[in-house]
Amino acid sequence: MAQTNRLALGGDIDRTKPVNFTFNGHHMQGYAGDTLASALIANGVRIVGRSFKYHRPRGIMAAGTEEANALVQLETGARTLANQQATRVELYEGLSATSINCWPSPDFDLMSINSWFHRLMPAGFYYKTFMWPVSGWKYYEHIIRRAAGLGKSPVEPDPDQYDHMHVHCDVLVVGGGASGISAALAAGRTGARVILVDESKDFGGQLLNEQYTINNKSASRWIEDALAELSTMEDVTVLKRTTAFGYYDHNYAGLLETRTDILTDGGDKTRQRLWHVRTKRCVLATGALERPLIFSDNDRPGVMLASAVRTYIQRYGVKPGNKAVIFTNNDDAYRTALALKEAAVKVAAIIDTRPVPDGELPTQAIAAGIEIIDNATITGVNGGRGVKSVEVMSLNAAADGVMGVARTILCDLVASSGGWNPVIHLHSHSGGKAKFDQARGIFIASETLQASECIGAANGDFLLGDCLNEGFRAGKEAASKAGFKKASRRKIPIAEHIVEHPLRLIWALPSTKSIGERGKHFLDLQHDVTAADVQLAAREGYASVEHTKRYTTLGMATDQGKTGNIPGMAVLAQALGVDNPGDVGTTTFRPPYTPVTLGAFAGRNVGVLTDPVRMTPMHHWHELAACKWEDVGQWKRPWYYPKQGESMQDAVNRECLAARNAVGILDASTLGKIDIQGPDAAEFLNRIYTNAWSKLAIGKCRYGLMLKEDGMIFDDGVTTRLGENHYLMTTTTSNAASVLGWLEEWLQTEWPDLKVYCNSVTEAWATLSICGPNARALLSEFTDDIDLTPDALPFMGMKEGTVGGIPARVFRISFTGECSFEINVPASYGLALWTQLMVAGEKYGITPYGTETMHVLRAEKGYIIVGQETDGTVMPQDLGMDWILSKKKDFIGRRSFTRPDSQRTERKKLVGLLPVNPNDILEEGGQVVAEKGDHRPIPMIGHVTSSYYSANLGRSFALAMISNGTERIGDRVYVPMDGKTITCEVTAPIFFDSEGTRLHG
Amino acid sequence: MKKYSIFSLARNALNFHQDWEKAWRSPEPKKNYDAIIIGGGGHGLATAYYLAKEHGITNVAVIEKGWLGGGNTGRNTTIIRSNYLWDESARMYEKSLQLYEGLSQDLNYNIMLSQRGVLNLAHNLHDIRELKRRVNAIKLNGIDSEFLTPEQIKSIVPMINISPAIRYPVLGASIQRRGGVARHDAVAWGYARAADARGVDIIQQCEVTGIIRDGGRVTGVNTTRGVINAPKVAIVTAGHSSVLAAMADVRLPISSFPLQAMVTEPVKPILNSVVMSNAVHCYISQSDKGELVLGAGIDGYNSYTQRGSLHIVEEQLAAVCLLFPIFSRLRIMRKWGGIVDTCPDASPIVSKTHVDGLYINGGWGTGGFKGTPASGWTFAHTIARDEPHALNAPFNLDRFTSGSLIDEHGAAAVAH
Amino acid sequence: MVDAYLRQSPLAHLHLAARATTSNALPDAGVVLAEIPYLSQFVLRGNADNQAFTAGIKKALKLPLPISPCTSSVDKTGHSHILWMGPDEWLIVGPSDDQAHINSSISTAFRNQHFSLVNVSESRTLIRLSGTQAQNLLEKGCSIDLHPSAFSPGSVVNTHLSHAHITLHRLNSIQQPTYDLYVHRSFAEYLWSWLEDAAREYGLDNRSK
Amino acid sequence: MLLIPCPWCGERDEPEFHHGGEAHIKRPLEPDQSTDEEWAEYIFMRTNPKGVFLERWVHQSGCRRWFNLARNTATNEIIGAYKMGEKPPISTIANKQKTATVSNKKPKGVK
Ligand SMILES: Cc1cc2nc3c(=O)[nH]c(=O)nc-3n(C[C@H](O)[C@H](O)[C@H](O)COP(=O)(O)OP(=O)(O)OC[C@H]3O[C@@H](n4cnc5c(N)ncnc54)[C@H](O)[C@@H]3O)c2cc1C
Ligand SMILES: NC(=O)c1ccc[n+]([C@@H]2O[C@H](COP(=O)([O-])OP(=O)(O)OC[C@H]3O[C@@H](n4cnc5c(N)ncnc54)[C@H](O)[C@@H]3O)[C@@H](O)[C@H]2O)c1
Ligand SMILES: Cc1cc2nc3c(=O)[nH]c(=O)nc-3n(C[C@H](O)[C@H](O)[C@H](O)COP(=O)(O)O)c2cc1C
Ligand SMILES: [Zn+2]
Repeated sequence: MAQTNRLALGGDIDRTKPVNFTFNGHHMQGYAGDTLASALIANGVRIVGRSFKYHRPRGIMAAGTEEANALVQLETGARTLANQQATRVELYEGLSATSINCWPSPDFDLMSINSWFHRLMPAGFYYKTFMWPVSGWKYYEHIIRRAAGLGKSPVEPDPDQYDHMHVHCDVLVVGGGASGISAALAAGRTGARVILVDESKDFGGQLLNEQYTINNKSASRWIEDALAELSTMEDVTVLKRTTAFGYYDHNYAGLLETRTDILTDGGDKTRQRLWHVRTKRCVLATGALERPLIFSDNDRPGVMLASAVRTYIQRYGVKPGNKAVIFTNNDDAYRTALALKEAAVKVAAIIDTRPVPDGELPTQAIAAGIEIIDNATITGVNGGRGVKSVEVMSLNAAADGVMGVARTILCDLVASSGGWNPVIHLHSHSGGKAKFDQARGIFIASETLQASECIGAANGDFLLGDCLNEGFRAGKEAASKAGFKKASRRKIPIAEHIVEHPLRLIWALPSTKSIGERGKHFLDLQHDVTAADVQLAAREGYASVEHTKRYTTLGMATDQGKTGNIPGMAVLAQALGVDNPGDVGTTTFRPPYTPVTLGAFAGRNVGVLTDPVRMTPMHHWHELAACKWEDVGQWKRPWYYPKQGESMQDAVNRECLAARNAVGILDASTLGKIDIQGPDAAEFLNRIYTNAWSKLAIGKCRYGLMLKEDGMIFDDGVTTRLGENHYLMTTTTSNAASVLGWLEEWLQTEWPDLKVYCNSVTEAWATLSICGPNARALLSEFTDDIDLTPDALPFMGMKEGTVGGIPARVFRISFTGECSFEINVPASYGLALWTQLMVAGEKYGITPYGTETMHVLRAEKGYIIVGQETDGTVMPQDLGMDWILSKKKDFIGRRSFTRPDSQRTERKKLVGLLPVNPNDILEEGGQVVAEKGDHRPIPMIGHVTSSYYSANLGRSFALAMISNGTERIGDRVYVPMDGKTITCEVTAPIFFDSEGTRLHG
Repeated sequence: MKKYSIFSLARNALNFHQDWEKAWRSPEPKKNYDAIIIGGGGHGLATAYYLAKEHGITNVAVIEKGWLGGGNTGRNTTIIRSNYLWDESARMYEKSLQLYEGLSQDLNYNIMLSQRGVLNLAHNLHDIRELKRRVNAIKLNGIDSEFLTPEQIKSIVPMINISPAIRYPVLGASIQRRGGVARHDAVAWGYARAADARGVDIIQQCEVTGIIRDGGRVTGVNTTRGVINAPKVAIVTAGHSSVLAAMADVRLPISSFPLQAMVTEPVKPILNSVVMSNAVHCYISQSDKGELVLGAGIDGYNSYTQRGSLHIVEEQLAAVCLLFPIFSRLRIMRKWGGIVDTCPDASPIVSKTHVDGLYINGGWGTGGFKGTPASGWTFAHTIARDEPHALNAPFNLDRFTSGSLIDEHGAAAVAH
Repeated sequence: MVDAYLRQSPLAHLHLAARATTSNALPDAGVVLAEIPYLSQFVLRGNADNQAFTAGIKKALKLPLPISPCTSSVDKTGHSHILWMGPDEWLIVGPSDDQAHINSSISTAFRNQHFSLVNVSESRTLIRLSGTQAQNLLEKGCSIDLHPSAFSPGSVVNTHLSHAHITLHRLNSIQQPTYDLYVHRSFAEYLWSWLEDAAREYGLDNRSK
Repeated sequence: MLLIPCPWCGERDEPEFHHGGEAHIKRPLEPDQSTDEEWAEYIFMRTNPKGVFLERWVHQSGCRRWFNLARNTATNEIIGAYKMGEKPPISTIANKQKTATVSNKKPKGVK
């Protein structure tokens, strides 16, 4: 296809660089500098896609972010992108785009049958039907869902990379039009740190679409010079293709920078970068978006925004039609008529809703020989697949109806303008308010919660001179408030002004019949929301603007109502008989300003970098040993070490037996370790732990339980007294950080008088725990300065010395019930010592074991695991641990023991369970019932907290929390599991070496 | 109330839909009511509806400071399920689910309940143990619940990444097949319309500024539209529970936090169930319109701003990208925040207070949308009879004094 | 029995030295990274308002205790630092063979003073970062204002770099900014991978010490 | 993301901090002597105001210090930070409270 609609001259495109692309499989050509939209227009494409609900043919209506219609699916495969606005896709070689939401093609779409039933489908129709039969909705929904959505999601993982950046500045300027550039210049000249961003690939905003002069040079020269000056300023950052998508509390902004186009394999370049900007001041120079007029069948391909038509001509050198009608309520659209004329496109007429358009621009239009039809409106647009003609009639006196005879004007383009809406989105994101300015017919920013200001067109100041002035003032002021007061002697640039006359506000233009009866007055083009829908919502009582929005889905599409919202609210106001649309208000503007990929939000935190893997010093040894890992918080801990051909149970059995019959070795480095020092350390421990600490001897260890104030168990661990005022506390792996936080909180906020310092030493030490009958023999090969005999180093004792020549602390503490030694060495020696122990231990049958075996062994002894036996609802008494509760002192949580619920006799208690069939293994998390029965619901008396097969016992066993459990010892209880119910006997929660002889051995 | 049906639609189409009656009236507040419900969210409206329907108390005003349904009801991710751990919770939420199952017909308003199944993923051994505990408890309580292997998960959610090599692999999941989603606005609107039809006055744009007491008894409320009297006043203001309770010197164990949610651009159906994960925090479903509805984690500080922090959203979307790397190129179209009122035990309060005639319903936190029908149903009972129903008796305010908390943290972390 | 050469820094198994020599030399690499393991590190806690304490430390270490938040002091050799970690907390850093000296000189400096000194030499390793793009690289994961006017030489903060907690110290180098990143050893490999990944667009030169 | 002024380190981004709930809640000196109600008040009951809130934060990833903050929960505006044991900046709060949109006023309706 040739570029039939390409103008011979003009535009910022490079005619020497043709770019090939395909649209719906058709090969086409555009030029470097085109957007997909301008290239489609150049190629004479009118129908780009179909609308959401009625599947009406839709063309291109805008030239920028406000485009609601022209959405395409870009590319296929892993890099495909859904719902891309053709107006924002920069053309690149090989681009391939397809229409969405239509089948088989946008020109002939089977679902357009929907528009036949449109009368049955007013706003909210689905709330009123599909209710019978009761089970029917399932099927209706199935069908409705098939129609859902616009484009298609990729189905392959995203091959691209995304990036984050965190920066700080004094002045952030959003928007690089006349206002923003001026503000950045003024702020930059003070030496302040400035960031200037614009979403487009070119700076200049509206200036790019007009032919203004500034300081007697062309606007484009002025922009060039300004950017050149900015680039010389060391602390100024200028980012193009960068959208400020959100503005948050405390002057925090999110920017999305697009860095590679879709086809390039970014290589080392990330596709998009999300900038986090903390600024001292923010200047919002985000411009204004033109709003369409709302008239009958204003969705036909060929109905466009007047400014967009101008943009296509000036910036891209394409003509969106051959014969145009301008439809306006203001002067600005006359510029489009003049531009069309200059580009040798016929202008059939300018239809102006105002009675006497006599400003300078209308005068110019008349001079150019263009017919102006005043006090008139379009009552209908003919041409289902594209504008063929319009019907024009005069407005009656009240402007709520038409009069006279209709005149048909042949045309293929309608350029409509209903005025301009300041872009106050960012201002609103961060809690700023908006107020309606009746005179200008716009919402503008009022109070802000941030150090920010809207300027230029974003503040409703549409004259270029004002924008420049305001930009300079605001830039300077912002810098000054941020502490940069250096004055610049440079003058504010001067631009010529055309004074424009006020617009005439008629929100929904009347037609020959009432709205809704003939034609459709579209407000939200993407969601097919019409003025009739809004009126219906008002009629039915969905009268709050927020109700109307949700009932009709006005403004809820990907464009978020950039063109439709304000007219929609005004139509609602009218329907409610409210004069001032400000009284109806706007719906809430929310981030993002334009859609942002999930990938950009996630940034680099994907794949292997999703979250840190914390590694112990021996991590890579375990990995070589092909262990299976267990995730515990961010740590990886060896779960078990299967040998070739071993099942998990085989491996665990082998490990369990070795630990009890030979020697087992466990990497316990992940346990939290806190160094506690100070004259009040013992008193501090007395308050934190439930038991007493004052009398613990130096070199001795003691087990402690920590509660929260509600009396529930929070953490446990062994604390050792290292010196007079010096303790080493250990915590569970997952609670290491929270326990340190807990200690600091009490010390700093409640007991600042206590002289205690706490420091984490978790990472300073590698902890190797060896246990079993051969443990002592093995260890004694490694030390000659620590007497390992039971008398010298008894259970719950600690000695410092060397192990394998490394300075070490050896603790006689045991979580397995075996005689065990916990060896702490400086972390960087952990791997060396581990390796040596493995070599020397071979003759003793040394076996590395993981967390699973550790859990089995401790459960055989009835030792609890915080977070497994406990769940935040368990008190020490529930575990039969009354012995650890000091009666002589207060401690955190103690008071809660006397609350009525703590005193309940039927509280759950820790017990053992032995399945009657020793080969039945209960499910952890299994629920316990007192009687067998198939009825549901059935009362539950507790649950299984831990359950294993024990190779040492030769049978299965479990721990459980059971209501009144201690009283039930000897009883039978039942655990219903999938398929069968397992009968168990309740026992005491200890299954192995209940005298503790091995422990002390 | 004129009945909605396909026939009424057809009839009205003939007349260009000019003749639909208002879904609810907008009456001027009367001087006196038998009961005042403060808060026109789903819970408040449901309370009013059941007061009228179940207890014949129709001289009721629902007073809403903004637009009805505009609080958390209008901004939640609409997940409905009843698979709660403790008996008390399971009973309450199951009652709710059962009411939901007949709600479209009961209200004659299609709330689009879509029982597409809710999955809770397990990413570590601890998760598995906790999920199994829950699945077992729920089943024995007579509620549907199953445990799924990764392969079974994949067959239901084909787009999920179950590779064991990812940072937090999917090791299993629980599923409640009767769980799902519903149109949140329709729930509020349906209750409003049905309550209004039974005579309840729904008064919007009217803020309660004080609770009037005489001795230890409530007598009415001050509002921005004057004093309104009633011997019974019920607070159902979710995020604002503490603010309202303070007006009657009632202290609550509640803190209000921002909770955010967001939607992507609409795409053709690609996700047919609701997927939730606590360990890598995210929850996700696809609406009937095609957008993915995603919920973030709670912000860690008290706030009434209905805005949350960006980094919370980033963490949550990184989690989505971990589980669904194919969604990375989809775009977030809108994100917003609500104000959730959280209790220390992650369970709600549906209770009398120490002030006679004053009732409180709140603390539903991040998970009260699913509770809406049962909350209203039991609360109406409590207000009408001045004593709780067996279902909500455990959810009293006194439990914080007695210690009989219903701690849903242990198993659920965040309960949506 | 266990040889000192078996000592392993947390990044040792990445064989950075070997990688540095095999990777084609990057003359224009924007980022230079190196691990500097085994430094002597002590956490010192004490009362900054107590003259005897601050003076005692100064005497013991021949280095003033930095009292202003987020500052550090450095000795003449440039190898020993005291980093401010909090109003009553400092990190003393010295060459690897300095452990015994630091420990004994402080422990004997005071009698009857409430303070604590904890040897954490093994807790963290040090990654040194320099190069023209060093600041940009950090900004990809760190929300501290690193502009020279806000983060001058000698500044030190505890903060996050992506998901890792780090102590970030800008050295007193006159040329290009050089940053020391102290990271807990269990996070070291993650942090290194993150830095490598984030540095891709700038070109990375990893020098082993 | 809030920008929180640590009394020592200056302004830092919120993720470096951890919120510690309402400030100035005193633990009963003699827990044994407190009633169940008093104990519940101490552990669970919170003011949760809409308006100026005195709250605790800890600069978890920074200097590890706890401190207090006066912040308006209706706007997130930060009024000031003060150290543990110090008095809230009453006068600044009073000034700001006038401008604060809403706060938990003492109920007017009590007869
Ligand atoms: C982002 C997000 C996601 C969620 N996701 C889920 C989910 O997936 N599943 C689920 O079950 N739950 C979810 N929830 C929780 C759920 O939304 C709430 O628990 C539930 O909607 C609460 O309903 P409500 O009627 O009690 O409160 P609301 O709907 O908040 O209603 C309270 C009403 O009280 C009004 N009010 C307040 N103060 C006054 C006053 N002074 N005078 C008059 N009126 C007043 C408010 O304006 C408001 O309309 C989510 C919440 C959020 C924020
Ligand atoms: N005569 C009229 O009726 C009329 C109406 C509107 C505008 N104008 C003209 O428009 C110009 C106004 O200048 P201005 O600078 O205030 O506005 P502008 O529209 O020229 O520039 C605003 C710029 O901000 C960008 N932008 C908007 N939101 C953004 C975001 N979130 N992130 C990044 N970039 C964003 C836009 O892409 C645009 O480039 C003047 O030339 C004026 O004459 C005239
Ligand atoms: C389940 C659900 C789905 C939503 N879908 C959309 C949507 O498709 N488009 C949209 O713009 N907003 C959608 N929203 C968000 C609303 O526009 C709005 O942001 C939310 O109700 C909060 O209100 P507020 O932003 O006005 O404060 C949805 C909200 C919910 C709860
Ligand atoms: Zn700090």
